[in-house]
Amino acid sequence: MGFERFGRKSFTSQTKVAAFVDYLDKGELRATKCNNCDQVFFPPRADCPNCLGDGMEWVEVEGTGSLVSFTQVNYAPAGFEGDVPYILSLVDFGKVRVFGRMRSDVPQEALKVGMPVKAVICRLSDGQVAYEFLPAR
Amino acid sequence: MGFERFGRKSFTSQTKVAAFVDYLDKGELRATKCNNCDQVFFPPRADCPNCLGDGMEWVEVEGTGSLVSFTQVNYAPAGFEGDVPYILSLVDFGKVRVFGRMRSDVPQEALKVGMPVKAVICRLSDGQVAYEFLPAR
Amino acid sequence: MPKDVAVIGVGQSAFVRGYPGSIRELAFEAFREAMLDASIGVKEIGASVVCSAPEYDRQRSPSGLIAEYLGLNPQPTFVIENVCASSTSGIRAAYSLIKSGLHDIVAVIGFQKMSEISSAESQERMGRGADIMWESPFGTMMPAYYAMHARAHFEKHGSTERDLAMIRVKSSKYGMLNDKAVYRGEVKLEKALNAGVVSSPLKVYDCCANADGASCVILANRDRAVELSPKPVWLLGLGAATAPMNLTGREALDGLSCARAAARQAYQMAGLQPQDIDVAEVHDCFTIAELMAYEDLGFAGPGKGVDLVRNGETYIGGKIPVNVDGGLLSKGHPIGATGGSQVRTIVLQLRGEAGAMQVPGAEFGLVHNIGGVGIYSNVIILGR
Amino acid sequence: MPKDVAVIGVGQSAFVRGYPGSIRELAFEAFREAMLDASIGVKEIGASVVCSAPEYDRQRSPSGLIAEYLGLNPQPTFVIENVCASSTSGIRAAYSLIKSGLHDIVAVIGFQKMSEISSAESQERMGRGADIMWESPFGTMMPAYYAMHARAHFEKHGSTERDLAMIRVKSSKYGMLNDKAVYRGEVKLEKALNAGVVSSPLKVYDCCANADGASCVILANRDRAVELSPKPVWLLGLGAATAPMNLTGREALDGLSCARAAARQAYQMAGLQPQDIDVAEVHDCFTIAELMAYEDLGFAGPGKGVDLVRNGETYIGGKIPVNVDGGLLSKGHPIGATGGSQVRTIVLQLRGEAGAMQVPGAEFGLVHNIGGVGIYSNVIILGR
Ligand SMILES: [Zn+2]
Ligand SMILES: [Zn+2]
Repeated sequence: MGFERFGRKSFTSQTKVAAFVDYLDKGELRATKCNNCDQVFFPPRADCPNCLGDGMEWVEVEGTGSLVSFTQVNYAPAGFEGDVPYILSLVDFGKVRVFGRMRSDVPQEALKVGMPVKAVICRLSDGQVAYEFLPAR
Repeated sequence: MGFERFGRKSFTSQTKVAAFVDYLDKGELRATKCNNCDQVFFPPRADCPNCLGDGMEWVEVEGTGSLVSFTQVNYAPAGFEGDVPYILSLVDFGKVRVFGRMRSDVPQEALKVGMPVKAVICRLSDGQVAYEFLPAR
Repeated sequence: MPKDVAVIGVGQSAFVRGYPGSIRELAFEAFREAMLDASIGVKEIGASVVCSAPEYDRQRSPSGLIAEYLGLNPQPTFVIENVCASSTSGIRAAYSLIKSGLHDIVAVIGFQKMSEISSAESQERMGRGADIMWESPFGTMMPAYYAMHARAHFEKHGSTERDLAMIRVKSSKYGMLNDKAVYRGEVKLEKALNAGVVSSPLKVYDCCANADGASCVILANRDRAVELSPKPVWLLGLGAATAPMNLTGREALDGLSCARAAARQAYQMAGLQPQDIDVAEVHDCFTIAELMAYEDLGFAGPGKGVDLVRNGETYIGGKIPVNVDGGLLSKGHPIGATGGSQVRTIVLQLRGEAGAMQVPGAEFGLVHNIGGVGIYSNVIILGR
Repeated sequence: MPKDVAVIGVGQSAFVRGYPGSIRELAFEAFREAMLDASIGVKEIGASVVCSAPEYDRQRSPSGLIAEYLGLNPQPTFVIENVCASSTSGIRAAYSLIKSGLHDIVAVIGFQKMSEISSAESQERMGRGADIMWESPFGTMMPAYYAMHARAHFEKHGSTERDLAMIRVKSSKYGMLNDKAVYRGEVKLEKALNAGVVSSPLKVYDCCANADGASCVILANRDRAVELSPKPVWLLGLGAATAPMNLTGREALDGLSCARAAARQAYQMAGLQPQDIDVAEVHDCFTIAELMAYEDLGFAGPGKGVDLVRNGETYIGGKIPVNVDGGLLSKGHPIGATGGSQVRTIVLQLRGEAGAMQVPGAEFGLVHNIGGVGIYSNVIILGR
């Protein structure tokens, strides 16, 4: 339980990495790292496909990433209608790439592929918790 | 459209054989018969798997059938909770077999595999329409 | 006896009432065990087949998700679905992917996680695995269909509720030995006979419980199997058949015609007879299903399945031990994972690794996996 | 060049905005046409494979239902699902069922009926064909994913919205000739460029419309194909690959790695090169998808797909005619039916039966079918 609190609308509540949401509550965006082969995973994983191990630790996704691509969505799927328009983005933080939304006050005109971007934690009005991006200056 | 009116809860509204419901409204239980190879089908079909034709006519399911088997359901799936217990039955009318419910006032103690059974049309409280069985005497 | 494709690795998660993780994590549990069993790396896997019935969880197209989580990109993957027979159909597809020469090694992953929805919801979804136009509007559910088969069998052959209860007593005996089973308790005859009626004449202990779980079976072609596995278990015979989904299309309800047809094919391909089988896993989603399987598979003549029950011939030590891992009734029935779990049990039996559940010296084993109420049937014969 | 398995019959329903019948009746339309094309009876069919993405209609486990309605009991059947690539994965499975010797003739039936749910609902379901834990909670939908690919392609290679619009202009030209297409109207360049933005930079005419439809492809082994068909069309090369479902696992967004891998396999198996292909059907669910396909399939070098667009080389008469039946953009995209419809188009082309859409003298054709946003890819090369 716990994962139902992730994002505008979560589709599942149970995962071994539900602590991800607890870290969001503390203001931290975390990935997991395999104790055995040191690979860092985002989205976080409970299991390592390289060594088949399940020894993982939580590591922070820090610093500034590079905007890989983005799009402004003008029509939303069921359950997200109240949010349009919103900007979906993929950001490369070096060890990991992270998928998410741009903060709602960032206009798409301010965005450019390759620009520096950082992730911040956000709390939605209904108690849901997520992360979002904004240009880093 | 129209097929959403069949049974306690229909799961689809569109079929080429939606006239089945119109016949129920008129008090008739109908099957289809292939114009080309004369086979009678229940459930009614729009297409014949024998000759690949789509020339079908509506024919009435008449007379008395034989009770093939039955069961009294004590726990219902979502959407049918208000109906329990109810008795599901398969009845053999010779040319066709028909699946449905026994009328709710028939106790299962009154039933016996092989007994004669007839089909009658019934209108449910919410305007849905169906057929049901009862022992023929 | 064809020895073209073999099982080189098997794995299974514990079957549990409510798995506390996601479907990808659940699938990984079975995959890890199978990979360690096969002692190969993910790069050796040429393709994966993911088997699951939809709408019990919210993920659509789970093969992409599962392949990613298991590290199986860029290899191809797809979902195969035959409701409760999904993972043996996956094994049939994997067999042909290998035999055709497209791939050398294929992993078949079955999973189901049903515990994030209510029981009435899962019954509704199961009901929509029947004919949604002509059956579901009456409020159908799986126990009802099998109950109608039970009544037909009782009437025609003189079988009784007590015979069915005896089947459950056997399952529970072996479920108590299986530490991956969801139901580890004993079921005594009186307890089974006095339980509440779910759908007459089937009572609570005649029905398997929903479970969450995953299974994984890794198949290889002859050369790779011989190279990689100290104890390859060969797919000697495969049979598959169907019957009309709607009950109105069935000739009779005292057996499953699709199971008889699939068995015939599998025996013929393997060059074996029912009496050659040393141990069998049959699809006992309900006790009546096991009874019909005895007859459909030729372990007993038509209507004579009760003799096996009454004489205890399907226990270890009997003529034909059946479901000595607890079966679906006690081990549990996570829809998409079930067939793979049945195959795993037989593989362990034929390798002599079944522990307390071992049938001594088992050489040939059979899996009987049914989808829906006799809609789909797969019969697979395995041998050392 | 392997000539082991051939297409002996093809069929397709009209692709329409709202089919007024049930899924079984829809599937029958394609099946009837394919059976008449193949001139065989249902008893000749050894097995069927049913391809559809779930949750767009309420029927679960549609293979049982469809097999019953088509008269394909007691033969085995199962569902294969790879979202938009379902029916080419079905063809891959059918190929191996035949090549392995399990069956002589297999029918692959693809269908989708999406019109009983709203567009927002269908977008939600499509969104759940991505990673439901880590992507769907942000409100993802198919146009958004492809839009991100478009922007990446624009940035890296200098392609433009105008290039994409020109692809749609071509689709509409051929859609107008195809009486089974859902969109029969013309789309002029200005109209496409001035249309509303769905997900930037993709606009309305960059997106295919949902459609209801069905397709059927009947495959046979060499002996039966030669015996039954005056013009068998052979499956010469098959390639299949995947990429991680979650975008975070992709190296780059200006192309689809799974398509490149699948194409490599298919060319190698067929012993052919991109320049040997006379006509292609590519998965243009969005205009950008067609542009990327030119490059992923080797019809143009990396980033050079725009040259084909700007020089009109993908029209009939050009270097490599692509989607000259209107493609997904104009013909329509009923998810599970799409791959089978693409194969049908190529089969008609190679038989010289494509009418006004005929590419003169076409000898080798290629089908490129993508599931999800570059999750699954099948590439199939066919020849006379
Ligand atoms: Zn590791
Ligand atoms: Zn006819």
